[in-house]
Amino acid sequence: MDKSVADLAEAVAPITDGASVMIGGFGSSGIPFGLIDALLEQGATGLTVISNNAGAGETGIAKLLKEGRVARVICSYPRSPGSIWFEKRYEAGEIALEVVPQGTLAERIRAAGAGLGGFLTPTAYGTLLAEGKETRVIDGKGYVLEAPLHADFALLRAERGDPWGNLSFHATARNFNPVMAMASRHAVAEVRELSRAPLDPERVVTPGIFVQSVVEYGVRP
Amino acid sequence: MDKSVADLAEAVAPITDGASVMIGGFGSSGIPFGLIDALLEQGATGLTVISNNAGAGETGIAKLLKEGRVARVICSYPRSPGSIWFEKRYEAGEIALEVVPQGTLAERIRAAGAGLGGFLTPTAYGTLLAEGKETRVIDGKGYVLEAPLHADFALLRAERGDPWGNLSFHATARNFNPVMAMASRHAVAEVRELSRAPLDPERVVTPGIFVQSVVEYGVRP
Amino acid sequence: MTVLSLKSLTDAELAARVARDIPDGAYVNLGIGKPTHVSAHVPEGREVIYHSENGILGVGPTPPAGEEDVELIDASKRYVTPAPGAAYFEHADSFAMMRGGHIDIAVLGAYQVAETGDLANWATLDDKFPPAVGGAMDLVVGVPTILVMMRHVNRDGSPKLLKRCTYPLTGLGVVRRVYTDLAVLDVTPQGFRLVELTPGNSLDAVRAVTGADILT
Amino acid sequence: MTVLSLKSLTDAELAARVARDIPDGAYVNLGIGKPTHVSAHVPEGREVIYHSENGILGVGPTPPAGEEDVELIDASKRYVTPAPGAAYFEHADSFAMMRGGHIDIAVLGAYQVAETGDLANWATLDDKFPPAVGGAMDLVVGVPTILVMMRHVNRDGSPKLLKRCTYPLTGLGVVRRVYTDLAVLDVTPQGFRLVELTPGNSLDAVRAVTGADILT
Repeated sequence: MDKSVADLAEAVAPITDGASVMIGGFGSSGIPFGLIDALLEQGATGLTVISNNAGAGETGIAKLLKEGRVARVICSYPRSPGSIWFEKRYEAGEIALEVVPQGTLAERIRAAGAGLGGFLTPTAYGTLLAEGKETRVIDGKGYVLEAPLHADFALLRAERGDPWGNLSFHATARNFNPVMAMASRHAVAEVRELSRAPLDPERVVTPGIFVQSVVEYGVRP
Repeated sequence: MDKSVADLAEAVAPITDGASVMIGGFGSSGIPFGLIDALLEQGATGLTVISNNAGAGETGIAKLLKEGRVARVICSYPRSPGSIWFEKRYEAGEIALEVVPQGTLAERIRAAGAGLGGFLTPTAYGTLLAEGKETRVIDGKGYVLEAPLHADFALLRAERGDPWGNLSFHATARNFNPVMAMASRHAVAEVRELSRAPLDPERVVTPGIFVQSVVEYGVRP
Repeated sequence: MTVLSLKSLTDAELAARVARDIPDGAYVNLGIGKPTHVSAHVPEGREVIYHSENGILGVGPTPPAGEEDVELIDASKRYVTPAPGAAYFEHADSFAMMRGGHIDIAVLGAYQVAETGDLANWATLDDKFPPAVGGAMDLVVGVPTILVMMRHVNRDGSPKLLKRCTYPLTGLGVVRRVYTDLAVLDVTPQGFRLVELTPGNSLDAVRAVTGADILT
Repeated sequence: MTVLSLKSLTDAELAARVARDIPDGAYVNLGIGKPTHVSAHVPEGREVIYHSENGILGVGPTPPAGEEDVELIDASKRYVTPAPGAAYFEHADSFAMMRGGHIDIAVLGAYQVAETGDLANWATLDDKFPPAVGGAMDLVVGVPTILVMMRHVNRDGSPKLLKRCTYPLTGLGVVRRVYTDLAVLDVTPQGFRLVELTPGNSLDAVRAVTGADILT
C-alpha cells in the first residue's frame, strides 16, 4: 500500500469549488501551510473552511480569505491577534460565519468520524449558541443536541508519516488533526518526514485508515 | 506528584460493597489480574462489573463470579469458550445481565468520561437491544439514543506508568483501558513497570489526570 | 432428504471463494469463526489490511510456536502478529473505524439471513443460553459491504436463508452478499439473486433447501 | 468619581492573590489573558498541573530565548515547555478532560459576572466585532471550580459585577469566586458574599462600584 503522492499540487488536486475543507491547527501549531499554499495555487473557490481559527497575518487560512476563496467559516475562535483578513471579509459581509464552542467543534468532528448521529453536550446550554437547538434536562443538568460535522476534505499537518497513511505528531501540533482525519471523505496529510518504513504501531496516533494521501513537506514553520 | 501505591491491596482498598467497577481487558489481553485477585482478597461484594467479557476459566472476572461477589454484569460478550462461572450464575438467576453492543459499550464509557449526556448511534437500531430506548431517524438512517456509563472504580492494566499516573500500553492490551480510566471516579492501574522518571509526553496514551493510583505488578500473564 | 444429494464446499474452499472477492487495498474486518480463515486464502499480490476490533489495524499471520504474545491477539482471541503498516489503538477509536464507514468490507458468520438483507447472528431463542452480541451490530451499521459466509442449511437440514429471520436481528437490511457451501447469492431489492452455484449443485436442489425465493 | 478613591491591585498582585488559593496537586486550566500570569505566582512547594486545551497537560515555563518550538504552545499561543509528567493529546481528548469534570479549577477572565454566578466573557453587543468563543463554554460546564479574575470595573467606571449580565452568557450559574483588584467575592445562593477587601479599600467604596449587593 502506498498512499504517498509526489508533491503538494497532486495532493490538493481533487479539491473542487464549493467543497468543505477541514484544516488542522491551533494558533501557529499543526497548520498544513504547504497544503494551503498549494490549494491557493490550485484555485478552488467558494470553500467552506472548518478550522479552530480563521487565520492571522497573511499566511494560511488568512491568505485563502484574502484571495476570496472562502464562502463560509465554521470555527471557534475567528478573532485572534492579526486576524485582519477574517475581520475584513466578515465586516464586508462576504463570508458566512458559524461560531462553535471549541470542545463542541472537536466533538462534532469526532462524531462524524465515528458514525454517530449526534450527541448531548452541556456546553452552551442556556446561551446564544444554543438558540434554535434541541435541548433537554437530564438529572437536573441541561444539554444541547449537537449534530456531527462532516467534510469533503481535510488538510492535515503531521510530523511523520508512512506509505500506509499512518501519522504521528509533534507536541501541541496534534490538536484537531486526528479528528479531522476521521471526519473527512478525503484526508490529505503533509508530513515533515515521510518514512518508507512503517511507523512503530505503538506510536501511531492517526491510523492510516483515516488518511487518503500523504505528502512530504519538510519545512517546519 | 506521586500517585504510586505500595501494593495491590492498598490500590483496591477504597472499593466498597455494591460499587460499580469497570475492568479493562478483551479476551486474555489487558486484564488487571493482579488487581482482581487483590479485590477478591479484599472481600467487596454485590459488585456491578462493567467489562467486555465475563471471564473464562477460574481466573479474573470468572473468579469474582465463582466467589459470588458480583450482582450485575454489563458487557458485550459474556459467553466465551470457558465462561463456565458466568453461565452457572446466569442460569441460576444469581446475576443480572445487561448486554451492550461492543462499540456502544466503549462509546457509552467514553461519553461518561467526556461529560456528554448521551449520543445517537445507528448500532442496534431495529433490534432487541434497542427495545424501550428512544430512537430517531435522521436523513433516512435510524439511530438509538444511548446514555453515558459511569462507574465508581476502574481496574486497569497497562505496560508502563509513572508517578503522575500517565500510562502506556502494550499491543492489543490497550482495548477498553483508556476509556474506562476516563469514566470512573477512581481509576487504579496495575503496570508491568512503574517508571520513577516521567514517560515521554508523546508516548503517553492515558494522561495521568484520568488515573488516581498506580501500582507495579510485574507479572505478564 | 434433498440436502444429502447436494455437494458442499469445505470450509477452506468456502474461505477461498470469499477471498477471491476481496480486492487489493481493502480494509477488511473478519468476524469470529469461519470468516477468520479468509485471510489465508487471499490471492498473492493483493495487500489487504485486516482490522480487528480489539485494537489493531494490520493483523498479520500467526506467530511461530513459542513466540506468542498474550497481549497481541485478534477478536477471536487467536495470537497474531502486526503486519507492516499496522497500528494499535483503543476501543472507542476501533469502533469509530467500524461505525464511521472507514472499513470497506466485513465478513461475518450468521445464524440466519433474510431476503431483505436482515441478519441474525448474535442470539437464539433459547433463554438458557446467555446472549453475546460483541461487535457485530456495530459492524453491520457502519461497514458498507457486509458479506456473510455460512453453511447453507442447519445441521437438521432447516434453512438459514429465509424470507424473514426468526431469531433476534443483528441489523436490518445490511447483508450485501451471502457465500454458502452451495451457492453465492446477492441480496437485491427484489430478494436473493443467484451469483453462482458451487460445483456440482443444481439450482433446483439449492432452491429446495432455501427458505426464500432465489432469482436468477 | 468614587472609583478614583479606590486602591487597585496591580495585575501581578491580583495573580498572586489567586495563586494563593490554588492547592497542591490541583489540575488547573488558566484562561487566556490575565489568568495566564497565575502560574508564575503559585507558592513554592506546590505542584500544580496546568492543562492547556490545545493538547498539553503539564504546561511548564517559557523556554529560553532561541529555544522556542512553534509547535509547542499554550492556548494563549505563547511558547511553553513540558513540565515533568506532561502528556500531549488531541482536541477531543483535551475537551473530554474539561467537560468530563477531570480538571479541578479554571481561572477565567470576564466581561461581566452576575450575582447568580452567570458569566459573560465571550461576546459583546457590538455587531461589527466578530464573536470568538474558544473553549470557555466547555470549561464552565465541566470544571467544578470556576474562578474569575478581572478588574472590578470597566475603564469607563461602569460595573462588571451585576445583578444580571447584559452581554451574551458563557454559562449559567457557573462562577464560584471572583477576584478583582478591589475585593474577593464568593458567589452564594444569596448573591455575592465578601471574602476580603484588597488592602486600602472600604466596603462602602467597593459597594459603590458594584452593580449588585455584597453580603458580609
